[in-house]
Order: sequence, then structure tokens, then C-alpha cells
Amino acid sequence: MDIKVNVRDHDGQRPCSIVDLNGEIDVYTSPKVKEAIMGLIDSGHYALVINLENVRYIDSTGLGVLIGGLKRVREHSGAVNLVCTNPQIKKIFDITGLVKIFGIYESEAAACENL
Amino acid sequence: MDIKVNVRDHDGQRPCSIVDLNGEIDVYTSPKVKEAIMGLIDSGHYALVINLENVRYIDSTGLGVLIGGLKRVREHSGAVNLVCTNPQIKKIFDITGLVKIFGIYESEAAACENL
Amino acid sequence: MREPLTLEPTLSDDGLVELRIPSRAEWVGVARLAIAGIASRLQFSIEDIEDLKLAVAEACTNCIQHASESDSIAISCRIQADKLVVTVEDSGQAANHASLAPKQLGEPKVGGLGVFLIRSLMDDVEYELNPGSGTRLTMTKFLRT
Amino acid sequence: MREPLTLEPTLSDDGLVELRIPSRAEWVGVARLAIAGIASRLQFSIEDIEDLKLAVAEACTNCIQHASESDSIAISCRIQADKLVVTVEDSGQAANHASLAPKQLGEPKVGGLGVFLIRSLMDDVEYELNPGSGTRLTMTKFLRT
Ligand SMILES: Nc1ncnc2c1ncn2[C@@H]1O[C@H](COP(=O)(O)OP(=O)(O)O)[C@@H](O)[C@H]1O
Ligand SMILES: Nc1ncnc2c1ncn2[C@@H]1O[C@H](COP(=O)(O)OP(=O)(O)O)[C@@H](O)[C@H]1O
Repeated sequence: MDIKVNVRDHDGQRPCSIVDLNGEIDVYTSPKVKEAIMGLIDSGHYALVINLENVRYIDSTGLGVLIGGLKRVREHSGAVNLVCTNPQIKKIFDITGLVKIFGIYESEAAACENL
Repeated sequence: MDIKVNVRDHDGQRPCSIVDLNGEIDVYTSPKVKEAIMGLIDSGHYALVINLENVRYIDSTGLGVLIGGLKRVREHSGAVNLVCTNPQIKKIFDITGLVKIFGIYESEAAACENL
Repeated sequence: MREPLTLEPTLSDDGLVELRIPSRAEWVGVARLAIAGIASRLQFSIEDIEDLKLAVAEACTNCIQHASESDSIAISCRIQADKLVVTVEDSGQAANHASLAPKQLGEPKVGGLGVFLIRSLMDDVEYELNPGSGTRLTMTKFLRT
Repeated sequence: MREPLTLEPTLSDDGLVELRIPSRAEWVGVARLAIAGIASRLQFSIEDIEDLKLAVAEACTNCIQHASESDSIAISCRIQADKLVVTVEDSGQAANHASLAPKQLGEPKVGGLGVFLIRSLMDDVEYELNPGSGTRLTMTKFLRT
């Protein structure tokens, strides 16, 4: 029922920061995720890949954090791509129409390349 | 919260039946385990290895089933060995003193050899 | 190799499971675990179990975030032969009807997805607003066989 | 590689989580899941979480097997700064004091391990017997820091 957050730098065609999330993102844990993502953006990182491969659960507060991050980086012409392989979590992005605003990829490599 | 029970024949120095249990043994699931073990004994199998390697949880009703099985095979000069690697479950056998009446082994091979 | 034995469920219907948690974010995970346990006992599919977890958690989250002055959340799960009926109830300031109505999603914004998800994931959703005595959500999921 | 962030618990004490299940074997697993969730939220160790699960489940099993005429089991978990206090209560025929007393184990037999395990696994155990209104078990586990 907890979340682990880890941030890595990635040197690719377009350098970016990769945020690894591991656990469950809900009303209790999403403030931690928000802090990490907003902190990253506020320190000048506007190209983000958020890896949800190890996220077993996400709720609307978690989606809100991702949307908030996307809005913030766009103010700086940045981008956010997601890595998501869990069908249950993909379904939530489908239902809410968020598939249309996030780039969602099956692998980290694809998410980085298409940033 | 369920249990799967599977029975295999084993041809070793002393031929025996191996009962594989997979899941949680509690007041809800132990009747199924009892049915399998007692059925096996009633059909003439008195040398048993009960493999608890994939058992994540056992309560006093589960212990009762194992003790009941042991008593029944002993009426026919049989034996029951257990395979148990989960420290939490070993602890329950320790606390209840059942380590003294069951042969408890770390591997199926050892449990079969020492039957 | 003999025939493997599997467990046949022996559920009778009309059981009632009730849970009360403090109206605080750290306890929503416990509600999620409990509902997952109930739903898996009823042999809901993995997808339906996830739907139920999310719907119940969204309901709890709304109680925590919007029902001011409510100190606990009451969750009840009525088990029936073909469905699970879950109510989530707080005792805070009641919601208003407009904010709970079914709606289409517009531009993605940071809030406003909770009620939409609940309505999308459950088969039947009903809100009762009791001025001064909180919001009561009753939601049903049918067991597909 | 930056410093990994981990979640700091922000638990306040004296929260109360309550669960009521039908007095039937199939629901004990739900109680176990809920207590595991509560205990892990409180940062009990894995071993202590397993102890709590087993103690609560043994208590429920006894209500189901021995408290005739009780149709439900009430479990309450009071969260305090340094401990978790769990009560398990039925409304059936009350137990008798002798059967609940601490005892040494003799020859292994098929029954009689439940109360022994509860007393072994928890730090403090108290039974209250109310003739005509059931058995109430209060058990405490301290948080080791
Ligand atoms: N239990 C509740 N008590 C009071 N108001 C509620 C409750 N549940 C929902 N609401 C109202 O419904 C609105 C929509 O909720 P929701 O779709 O979850 O979005 P959000 O919570 O992000 O605002 C909330 O903003 C709130 O006004
Ligand atoms: N909730 C209860 N209601 C009535 N009797 C109880 C209850 N809990 C325990 N008992 C009594 O205590 C005895 C010992 O319980 P236990 O150690 O769990 O062994 P077992 O359940 O195998 O008999 C039971 O046989 C029963 O008489």
C-alpha cells in the first residue's frame, strides 16, 4: 500500500529524467509522487518519462498528479511520456480519455525515444 | 485465500504419496485438505509426504488436519513427513511443539528419503 | 498424478460485511484490501475486483477530501446471489447534486475524475444526500457468470 | 541516480478501524486481509503482521465454531502510538473460563491449539465472558521500534 519513487537521468537522443514508481498510487501516497515530480520540474527538468511498470494501482488523485505534471512541463514546452504495461492501469487511462493527452508506451526505450 | 490440493505418487526407496498444498490453510479451506488426506489414507496410502512449500498461511484447524492424518496413518504403522521452508510456518510448528511429532524437512527429497 | 482438487465455494447469499475506517488518507488502503478479499471470495474476475477496489477507494477519497466534519467512513458490503452492493457513507457536509451527476469528461484537469470513475466502473450508482448528515453512495456490481 | 524518496508515515494515534463479518468460515480470510493492512500501515514487522493475522483468525474461528447462535463477529482495532489493541467479539453462548485459561500443551491432539496460539502470539490477552451476550477477547501487540 506504499509507493517508492526514484529518479534517474537518461542520456538519449533527447536527454530526459526517468521517474520510477513502484507500488500503489492513491490518496495517501500521491503527495509523495507529486512532490517528486514537481520538484524535478521546478529544478528545470521538462522532459520526463514516468515509468508505471511497477505500479499495481492508481486512483484519481494519482492521475491528477500526472495531469498536473504534464500541464506544468508544457508551460516550458516540455513533454511527459508514460511507460505502462499493466492492463488494469491502461484501462483507467482509456476510460478517462487520458490516452489522448499522454504518450503511453509499452517499454521505457520506446517512451524515451518518442519523447 | 484458497487452497489447491494435488496428490502424486513417488517411487523411492520407500514408495509414498506426496500431497502438494498451495495457498492458505484456514477454517474455510482445511475441510478440503482433510478430505484429500483422509481419502488417501482410507484408500491404503500410509506413507505420506505433505509439501507445505507453497503454503503461505496455516492456522490451528490446518494443524489439526495434519495431526489427525498422522494419528490415522500410525494406526497402520505409517508415517507423515512435512516439507516446510517458510519461516513463519515453521515458527507455528515450533510454538505448538509439533516439531517433535512430525518429521519436518527443508526439501521434498529429504522428506521422502527419511520417511 | 491424480485429479487435482479445487475448492468449491459454499457461499450463502445475503451476508453483510461492514467496515468503518477513520476519515483519513492512510486508511483507504485497508478498505481496498477488504473489498478485494470480499470480491475474490465471491469469485469476481480479476478485472472486476480491480474495478471494485478503485470505485470503493474513490468513494472513500471523496469522503476524506470533501465531507468536512466527518470523522469516519462506513462501508457496508451486502453479498447477494448475483451481485455485491456496497455503500460508502460519511457524516460530513453533504455533497450537492450537481457535482455528483453523471457527466462527460471535458478538457483533462487535475480534479473531477472520482465520480466519473465510480459511475464508469460500477453497474449501478446512487447517491443520497442528507443535509447535515452526510453523503451516502450505494453502488452495485453484478457477478458475471 | 538521485536519493530515492520513501514514504514517511504520518499516522496519528487513537484511530479506530472496525470490521463486522458474518460468523462463517468463508469470511475469516477478509478479516485476515484487513488486519494485515492495518498492521502494515502501522509499520509492524512482517513477523508481527503474521502473528496478528493468525491471532485474529484464531479468535474468529473460535467464534464460528463455538459461539452458537451468534450470527456475526465484530472486530475492532484501536491504533495507539505504541501498540495495536484488537477486540474480537461474538454474541453467542459465552465460553467458560476454564477452556480459555493459559495452559501448557500436552499430547498433540486435533483440537485445543487456538487459545494457546493467541496467548503465544500476542503481548497481552484478556477474555471477558458475558453470559447470554457472548465472548469478548481483547488482545494487544506492541510496536517494537
Ligand atoms: N462524500 C462527499 N461529500 C461531499 N462532497 C462530495 C462527496 N463526494 C463527492 N463530492 C462532491 O463531488 C465533487 C466531484 O467529485 P470527484 O468527481 O471525485 O472530483 P474531485 O474529488 O476531484 O473534485 C467533489 O468536488 C465534491 O464537491
Ligand atoms: N468465542 C468463543 N465462544 C465460545 N467458546 C469459546 C470461544 N472461544 C473459545 N471458546 C472455548 O475455548 C475452547 C478452546 O479453544 P481452542 O483453544 O481454540 O481449541 P478448539 O477450538 O480446538 O477447541 C473451545 O473448545 C471453546 O470451548
